[in-house]
Amino acid sequence: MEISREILIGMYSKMLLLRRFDEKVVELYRSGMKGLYHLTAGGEAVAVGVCSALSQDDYILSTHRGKGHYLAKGGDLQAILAEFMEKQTGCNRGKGGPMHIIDPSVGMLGANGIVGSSLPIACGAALSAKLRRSGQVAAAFFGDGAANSGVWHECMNLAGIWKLPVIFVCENNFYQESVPVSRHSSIQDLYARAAGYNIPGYGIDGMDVSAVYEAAVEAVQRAKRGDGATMLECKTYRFHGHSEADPTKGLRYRSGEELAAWLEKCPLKQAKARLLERGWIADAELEAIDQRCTQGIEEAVNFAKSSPDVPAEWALKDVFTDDQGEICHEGC
Amino acid sequence: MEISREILIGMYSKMLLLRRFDEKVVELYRSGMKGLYHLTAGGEAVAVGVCSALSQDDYILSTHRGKGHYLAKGGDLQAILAEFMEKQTGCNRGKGGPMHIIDPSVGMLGANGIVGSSLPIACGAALSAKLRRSGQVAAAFFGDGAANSGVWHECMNLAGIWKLPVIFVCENNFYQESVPVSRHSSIQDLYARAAGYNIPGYGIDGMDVSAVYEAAVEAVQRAKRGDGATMLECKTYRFHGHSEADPTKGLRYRSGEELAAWLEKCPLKQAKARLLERGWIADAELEAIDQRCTQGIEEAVNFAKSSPDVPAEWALKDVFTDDQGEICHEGC
Amino acid sequence: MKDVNYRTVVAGAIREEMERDERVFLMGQGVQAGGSYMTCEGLFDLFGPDRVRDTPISEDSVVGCAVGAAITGLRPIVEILYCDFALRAMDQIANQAAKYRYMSGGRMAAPMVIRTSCGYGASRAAQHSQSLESMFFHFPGLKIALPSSAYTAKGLMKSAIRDDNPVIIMESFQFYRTAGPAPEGDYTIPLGKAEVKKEGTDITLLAISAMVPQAMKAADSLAGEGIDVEVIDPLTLVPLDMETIVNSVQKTNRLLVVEGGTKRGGVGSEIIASVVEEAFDHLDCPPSRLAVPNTPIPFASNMEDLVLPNSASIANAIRRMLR
Amino acid sequence: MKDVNYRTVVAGAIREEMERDERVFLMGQGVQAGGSYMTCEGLFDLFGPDRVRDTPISEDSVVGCAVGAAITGLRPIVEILYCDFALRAMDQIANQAAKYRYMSGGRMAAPMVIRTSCGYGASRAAQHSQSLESMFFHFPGLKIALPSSAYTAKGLMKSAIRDDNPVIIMESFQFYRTAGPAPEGDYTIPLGKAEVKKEGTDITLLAISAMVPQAMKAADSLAGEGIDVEVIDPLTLVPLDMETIVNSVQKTNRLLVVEGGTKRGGVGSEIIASVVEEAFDHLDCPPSRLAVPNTPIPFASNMEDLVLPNSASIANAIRRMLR
Ligand SMILES: Cc1ncc(C[n+]2csc(CCOP(=O)(O)OP(=O)(O)O)c2C)c(N)n1
Ligand SMILES: Cc1ncc(C[n+]2csc(CCOP(=O)(O)OP(=O)(O)O)c2C)c(N)n1
Ligand SMILES: [Mg+2]
Ligand SMILES: [Mg+2]
Repeated sequence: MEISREILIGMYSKMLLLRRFDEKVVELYRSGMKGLYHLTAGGEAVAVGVCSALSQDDYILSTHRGKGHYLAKGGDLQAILAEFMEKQTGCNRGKGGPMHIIDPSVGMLGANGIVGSSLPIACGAALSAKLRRSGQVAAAFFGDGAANSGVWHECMNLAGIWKLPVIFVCENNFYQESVPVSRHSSIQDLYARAAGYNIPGYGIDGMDVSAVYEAAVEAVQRAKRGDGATMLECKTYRFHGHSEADPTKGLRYRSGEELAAWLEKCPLKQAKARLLERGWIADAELEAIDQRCTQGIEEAVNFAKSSPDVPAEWALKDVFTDDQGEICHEGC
Repeated sequence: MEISREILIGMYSKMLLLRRFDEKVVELYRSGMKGLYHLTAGGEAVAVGVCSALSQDDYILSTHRGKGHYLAKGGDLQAILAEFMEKQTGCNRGKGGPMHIIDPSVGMLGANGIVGSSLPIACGAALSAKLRRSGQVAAAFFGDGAANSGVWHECMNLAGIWKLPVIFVCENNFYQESVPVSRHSSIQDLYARAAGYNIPGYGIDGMDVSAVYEAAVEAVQRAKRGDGATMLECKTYRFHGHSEADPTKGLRYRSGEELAAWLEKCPLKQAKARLLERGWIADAELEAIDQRCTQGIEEAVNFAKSSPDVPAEWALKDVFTDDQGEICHEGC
Repeated sequence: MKDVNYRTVVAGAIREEMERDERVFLMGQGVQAGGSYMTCEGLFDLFGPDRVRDTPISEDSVVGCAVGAAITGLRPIVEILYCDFALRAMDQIANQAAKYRYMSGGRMAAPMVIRTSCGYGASRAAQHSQSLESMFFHFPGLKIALPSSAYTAKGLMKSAIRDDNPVIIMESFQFYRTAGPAPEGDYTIPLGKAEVKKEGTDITLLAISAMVPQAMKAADSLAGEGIDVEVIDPLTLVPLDMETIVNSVQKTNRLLVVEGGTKRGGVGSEIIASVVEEAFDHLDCPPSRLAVPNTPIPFASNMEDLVLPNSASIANAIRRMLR
Repeated sequence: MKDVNYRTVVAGAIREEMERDERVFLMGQGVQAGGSYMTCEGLFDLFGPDRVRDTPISEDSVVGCAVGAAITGLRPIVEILYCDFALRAMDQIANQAAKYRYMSGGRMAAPMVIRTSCGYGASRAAQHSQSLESMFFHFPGLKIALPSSAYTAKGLMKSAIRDDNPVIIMESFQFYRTAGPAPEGDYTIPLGKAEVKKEGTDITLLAISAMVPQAMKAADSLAGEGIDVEVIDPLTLVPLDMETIVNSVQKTNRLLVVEGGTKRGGVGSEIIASVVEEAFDHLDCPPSRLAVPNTPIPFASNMEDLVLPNSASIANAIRRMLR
């Protein structure tokens, strides 16, 4: 598959947006924004490569590290920043926060604070699409750590028996918090396990957005053809600490050389180099993209800051649908 | 490996004991014995083949279908029947019953009413043996149904990383209650999944006690050498219904022809034929073995019947060790 | 109205709802063959493998599948045979299903039903005899119904399936052998309305699930002694019909709660703590609980009988309270 | 005695027990690097990978491994960072660990410790802020300790490790930033003995875990108004020191229980139901609970503050009760 200039520029722009967003979150967090923030940097190619292969009404299910997935899926900068800042205009009215971004309007069915727990929900969304014959696909992101939780196995098996239109996207960034994959996993190439479920599994260079995109397009086609699930294991790396609570970038348990080597493989760097190499983009345009990202984020920050705080009493609503009125199925 | 006459006769005798025990349980159950009974018949070769490769101080962990495993491991006929009959002399003082046989004196660390839940306990016992450098091995029996529960995956992975001296013995009898393996499992040869954990996996004819024994001996050696776990998938069949609550032998959801074909492969029949074919045994000796089994069971029934009922007030003891006195680690 | 078997009623209620609403579907172990307790008999033949789905032993993920299907527009029913097995699914039940609406700030809902049991008295021992309604009701966002008759089994099932929230229906398997009147055709019983099974003036006896018939028996026998018991079946624990309970206590001035689960942290503790908050001055004696005395359920039937309340121990407790 | 950081004390207590008894070992996610909250710092360097074991995200099976190791003679400690994650391990905790001794008829025991948190107030939202002590204590066979100071963290940890039963230790992560006196060397605090944190005559205020400092603050401010509060920290919920609680209520004639978990089915319901059974006639007003009002924990801090009790809401509740 040849990736077009338009698509590659689009993906580069999205990745840059994710990177600039991370930077803004660090800044806001350092100046007092509440919550636990697990950032994307290093993993942009996986988020953007997969989501670029999906349509707006396809579903994604995400993890604690879900901000990038949301934005890659077309998420609303204002809504997410307002959520972080505890505003009425937040996508989840201040009830969700950074680990629970949910926005059905772009098919983002949920980040999740419990590692692996979005996998069954993705299977259920895929089952629902199948039963409704809607042609939708569900992509489930999960980490190398999640791959060793029981639900992963159950979900692979369910997807295998039921031929669910689901894509299992493993972001193998080699660490489960401080625990290296060599210590938490009995094999290192996790995609090899897919065969045990009659599901095609692929190992992908997760720092190369084109490679991820190509694999995802194929997986989406397989799902839409009715041929069921695919597992993509994308080898990647996180450039930050596990969360922003660790400002050492994880150097307590991993080496500076290792980090430096991976920084070399930065997915943005690679995509930019490819664009330049092919003569698909000029410096000025690169600059313009960056400005658009920065400006969009700046505007969203301003929007969020000027939004009214979520009223404390809202805490008592939304336990049941009856507390609030009608059930809502946006984006289904 | 050539299996000696002595071993084969021993295994045949054990299998016959299990079969006769089943028959007695049916009889007692029909005449009012309480509890839910999942019988062994059809699966004798797996229980006996594996346990014959273990020493007395090795561990087994078992399932709801655990009576045969217990007896194959050298369990006490009197203690188990007294347990079923709610007697003081029962191996678990009437508190456990048929789904919870526990007898550390022969390394039987527990049947389990929750499918798959004995697998982690087996891993823990194996870890304990490893840390204590005791040289013990733990064998964990589980069904095809259990293989699709999350704990199975977690345990395979733990055993793989930690190189635990554990043997995963899958009794694939093709049904999870009424659900055929084709409907609950995305692949049919479950042992193929073992590769995903760096664990050797083998498909075994579970109706052939010699084949099971040979595979188990090799697995025990691997474990004792420090080379970790093995998965043995033994294809077998249950001749009864899922439990004695189903007197139709499962014919509600499986065909009489299928059952008949498997009855032909009866592990006792096969072992007996082999013994006769090799001239290792005469009819009189076969008769004597059967008599010994029947007589042992009869004596145990009498023992149980004449034992005093468990006192109702014992229900209030044994919640904590403090309720009863000292902690006990028989057989460790 | 002729009596119908409880399990036939359950299957019938599911069938009618599946006919009414094509978004409704069923998942569970062995449901295609009619279910281990035959509470799904005939459904597979009518609706086929898409809407009547056998599952592996993957409780956590199957509940999670229901969450995913529910938030995208379907109305799944999941059967978990014994509530003991639901301990395998607590993450999806309590961290996901219960919290989805809240965490999304009201943007999503998870209209789904988990059918499970609460049961004992069948010599099934510690891992097949728990009554975990008080564990479930501790998690905000779950509705909990415990139908105690064929009639309520149908009406509550229909309400649960039509509810926009996750509802756990707990059926005591002791009821599966019983029968009772249950009208043909459509009717619902609202979630949140208790049933006064018998009016009385001397004491309020609140009974949960399989304890309802035991309570009625106790009330009957006490009537012979001139003790007039009011028996209430709350039917749902979330929402809980505190109004009916408090009104009753204000009339009788006494309260006994009887349940088949563990005493510590049981339903009784919650109801008593709520009643003392709302009707303390009406109480003539300490409100009391009858429940399993903080032991697991043993196998032997005499031991099981000892730890579980029954009509005799209920009657005794009431006699003591009225002394 | 100089103040020691709470987390240092935890690590120190585990270290001393591991030195004392070679059967003790530790499993958990990230414990080799010292643990996410650095409560295991230094242990890996001292004891190596056999006895300080990093685990995958496999809570259910790791707890099960602990059960297996415990029943075969070792004394495992498992760390589950947030109790919310323990919902993944409920089968092994509640169906296995809790019931092993009972189901075996006293032939086995599972001496193991599960260290987990109960915490809130850190903007972690619905899945990282639960306080599930009342879920755990519903299952007979588990002991539950909630140390609320450096001193008790050490003493209770040692008792838990030496206990022959499964013990769940819940540490509120709010304490990790605090320090307090904790003597060097060996001491234990018995499981089942409450601590009267402050004597008083007007009302008994029973506070759980992170609510203890809030309760003390409330008592302080009420003292200025002439209200003399008796503050009790039960320290362990199983066994529960009912004697101390009932004695206190008999003296003060009033009871307020404050906790950081959900109100419905919380610790407060149980304690109130027990106290009314034992000391009904001593109560001058309805015993009351302060807890999270049956919502999940929201993210935004003003909402979180609203649903969680604090010294101000405690003081207000007490003023109302004494009016
Ligand atoms: C069930 C569960 N266990 C533990 C945690 C704590 N935790 C949060 S993120 C994380 C590491 C996850 O690793 P991985 O899946 O590889 O994702 P990554 O953070 O590397 O993106 C852990 C252990 C949790 N949230 N849920
Ligand atoms: C977690 C759990 N889910 C469901 C059950 C109910 N159940 C008991 S045995 C059984 C079938 C188990 O099948 P398999 O593992 O193949 O063992 P088999 O009975 O065939 O020996 C089921 C579903 C259970 N005991 N535990
Ligand atoms: Mg990772
Ligand atoms: Mg089977």
